[in-house]
Amino acid sequence: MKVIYIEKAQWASGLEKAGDSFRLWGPVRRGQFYAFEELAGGQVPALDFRNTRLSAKGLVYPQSEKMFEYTLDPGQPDHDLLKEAQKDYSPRAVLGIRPCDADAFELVARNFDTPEYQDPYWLRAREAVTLVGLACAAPCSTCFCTSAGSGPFSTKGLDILLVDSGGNFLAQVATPKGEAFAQAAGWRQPADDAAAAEIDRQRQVAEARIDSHVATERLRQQDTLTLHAAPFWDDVAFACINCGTCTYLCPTCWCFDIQDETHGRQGVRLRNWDSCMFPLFTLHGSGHNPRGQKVQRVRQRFMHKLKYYVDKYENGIQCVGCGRCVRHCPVNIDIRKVCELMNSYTLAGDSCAVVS
Amino acid sequence: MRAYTEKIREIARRLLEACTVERVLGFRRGSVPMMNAPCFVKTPAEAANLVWDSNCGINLANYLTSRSEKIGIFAKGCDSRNIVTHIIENKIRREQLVIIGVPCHGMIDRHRIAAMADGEIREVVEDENNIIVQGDGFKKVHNRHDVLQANCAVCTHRNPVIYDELVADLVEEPGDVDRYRDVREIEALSAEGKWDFFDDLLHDCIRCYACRNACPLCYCPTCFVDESRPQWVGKSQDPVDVRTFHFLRAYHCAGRCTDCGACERACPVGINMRVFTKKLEKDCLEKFGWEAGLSLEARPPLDAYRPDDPDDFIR
Amino acid sequence: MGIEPGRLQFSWISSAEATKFVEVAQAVTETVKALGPNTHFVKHEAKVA
Amino acid sequence: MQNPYLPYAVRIEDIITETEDKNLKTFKLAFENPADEEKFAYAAGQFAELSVTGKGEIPIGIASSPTEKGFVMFTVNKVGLVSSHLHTMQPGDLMGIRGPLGNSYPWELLEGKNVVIIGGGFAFTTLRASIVYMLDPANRSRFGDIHVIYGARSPGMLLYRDELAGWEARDDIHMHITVDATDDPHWKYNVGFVPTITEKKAPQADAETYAIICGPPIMIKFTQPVLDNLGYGHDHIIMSLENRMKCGIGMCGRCNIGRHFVCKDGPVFTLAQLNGMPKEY
Repeated sequence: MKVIYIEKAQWASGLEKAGDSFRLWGPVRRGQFYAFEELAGGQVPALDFRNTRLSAKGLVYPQSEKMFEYTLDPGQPDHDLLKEAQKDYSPRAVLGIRPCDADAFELVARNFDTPEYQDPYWLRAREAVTLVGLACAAPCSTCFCTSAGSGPFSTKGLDILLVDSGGNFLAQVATPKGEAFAQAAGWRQPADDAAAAEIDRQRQVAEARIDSHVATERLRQQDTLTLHAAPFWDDVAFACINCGTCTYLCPTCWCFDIQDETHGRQGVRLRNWDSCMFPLFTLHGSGHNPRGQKVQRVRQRFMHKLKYYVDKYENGIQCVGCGRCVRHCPVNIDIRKVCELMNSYTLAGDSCAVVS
Repeated sequence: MRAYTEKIREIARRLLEACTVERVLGFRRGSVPMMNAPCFVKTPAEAANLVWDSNCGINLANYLTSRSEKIGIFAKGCDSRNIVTHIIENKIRREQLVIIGVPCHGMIDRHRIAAMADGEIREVVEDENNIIVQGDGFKKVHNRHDVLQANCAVCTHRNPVIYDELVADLVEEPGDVDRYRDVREIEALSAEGKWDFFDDLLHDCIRCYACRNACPLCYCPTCFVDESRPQWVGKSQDPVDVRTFHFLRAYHCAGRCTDCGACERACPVGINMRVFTKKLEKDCLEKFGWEAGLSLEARPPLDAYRPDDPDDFIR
Repeated sequence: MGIEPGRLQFSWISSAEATKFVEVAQAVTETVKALGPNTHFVKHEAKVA
Repeated sequence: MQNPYLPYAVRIEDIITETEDKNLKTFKLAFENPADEEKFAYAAGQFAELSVTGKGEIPIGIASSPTEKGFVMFTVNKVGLVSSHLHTMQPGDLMGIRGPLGNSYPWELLEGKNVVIIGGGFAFTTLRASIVYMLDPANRSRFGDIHVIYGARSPGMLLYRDELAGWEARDDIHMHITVDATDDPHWKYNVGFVPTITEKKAPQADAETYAIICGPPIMIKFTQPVLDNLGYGHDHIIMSLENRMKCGIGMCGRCNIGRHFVCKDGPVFTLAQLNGMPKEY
């Protein structure tokens, strides 16, 4: 993979230059945490963060977005017809996204880009964005990306991966989109052979610092109904308050709701993030609710991520190990522990089934 | 507070062994620093999982709503006041509960401590007065009072107001606490200033409803934000809808809120939504002489009419 | 909250006090008109992406 | 890029109030743009999202048969925001439909087979589509015996009453219409719950006979043992499910039963398939 040098002295000026052809987003400190915000001209992203509170999911898949516009005014020729909302899909770049969050876009694409249907909003936004990642030299205690298919230096989903090496960034240019961004920023100094070795050295150090892991190797072979009926769900779910924190902070949760909002005679059809934690998510018009109880909803979240997804795509778990849900769950429900329960679960008595 | 843990385990074991209660509601050690998880202990052996320290901030009254078993519950001052509110509002019966009072020294603010750390926190331990934070290549000692959760720092009801037995001797209630400085500052703003203040306050809200769901007062079967006929509030991130949610939720807590801080503690994006409920709390105190959850007998101010109720806002 | 004083008013009017009702309605209308169009808590279209 | 969320514009051509409680109305819809009708090529058992601009969308089974040209038909129960508003709409009004969505009944598999249709209440819509489809002169010879057991609470709650009478009069379909109870002295069909009538009237199982069941959960619960007794294998029992939906294309995440989406992998599943899935429907 091509590696270029970006002297830190050229970082800000490069971004300014890239700003001519890209809208730029990056982490900005807000109070006690960091959030992705659009950068004003000349503003540089704050790269001293461990990770942003919210993932970069919303930059491609906004929490609320317009799908269609309409008028209900019978005097208008196109009344009651939905028209595609005009949206800005001009080129943009996200600076400083963590590799785990970038990998999440690859994962979520499996939901939004299918052989039968393509979600035009997600795909256009994804196409418009260039991801300039920042390698994770100091992973958090709750990070388990290496056992969730990603890693602190993973380039999956990224167009450029920046590795901090003191006075400059070593930038791995992973895609043509990344190449175009580097061009726009005027960063073109090729790195020498030592750069790749330096990146590899740093990667090994960072990976070794991750001491949190999940075992997932048995999830596939577990029987769905057996896991579904496992007795541990009551205990896992007891403390859950059914808020949407885990799902909204998660870079790989993709569920949404569609709503019409009319003001006067004009209106919009919107889509909003939704959460399997909310009872309303599955409530039938008749009042029947197939997941009306908390334990059913908590089970759904974990079964989806760690069993249904695993079976459906045969491509790992629906989790990149960013650890946000672990850090921010108000009642400390820890996906790592649940994964362990699910992965290691055996029906009582199974161990006795030894062939004599 | 270390001694609390031993005592708590002993009490839980005793209650379960004697079948005085079917379950005991307490905390177990969490999987990350400064995080304990509410748990339901069902057998005497499981009582050994219970812990108590400065990370037991979740309001356990939240887990009592409409339960039918006989339950032992460990209650700090604020928990006990919400238990009272639950009993008054018929969400649980007093006879179902064995309340074990836990005189409280205040819970710590994990978000603030994390923001003050010089790196990733690996372990947090505490002694009588200090919180000792250790992480990758650093160690920091905080005075407990400096890192208390915001509501705990101004708490005037640390002792449980209702209990069947106590874990330890009652603690001294802080005397000269200015509970409403922040509210007065907002009250002093112009209308426009207030509007901007709340705009900024709610800027990061993601409507995950953690504040609502962590709140023991928010037990409506269908919250007003979830109603579809009529739909009172839009469901998007539109700032007017976000504000409507927070502001109406706060009003639903008027005269009921004990300032337990559950909402703020649960918020994943650090919104100080207590300024809403505290204003109402302050009004209840100043206009009706009312503090929620102190008595099983007195009726809440919004629940009873008195001829001397303040009415100078009515023309 | 940031609603200008005058936009929110409370009155206690008995069903027999028709005159008071008229007076209050007129007074409220005048006060609100003087304040001009409301700018807060008005949603024309959801401000979203 | 084709936008799968964009409905085809349709105009309400006719509205028929089906039941005596007036909670069920059939909407006959015609495409505004004739080319859309061709794109909306469907099979009996599929559904569509009915879009009422300003209110939202609801997933509803297609009640017309693909053999019926020039319109599509939906029978809608008045329950929520969108369906209630739909019930106030008038012929000539514009709305949208999105689809066809989901799988259909397995018509290739059913070719040459006997088909037993068991329906209850207002869940008869895609069953009507199936009957009309099979009875079409071009199709009838492709199927063996056809039995239909259809019940409602009372005569006035049966859907498509004129058509039912027409089918009763034919000799190439065995109709077993029933009501839970009636005080109508002129009622000339069966009285009794669907499971009871199934027990009496449904043919014995064999490899060549498939049952399609659609109805309220309580009916399904009590009909299944009857079919078991008659010897129907679970891969010979075909069901159509409902779950809350939004997108209808397997993306929004709410209608899943295990790894399967009712909207995209269903709504039609065999009982054998359902036996291996969590009971979240």
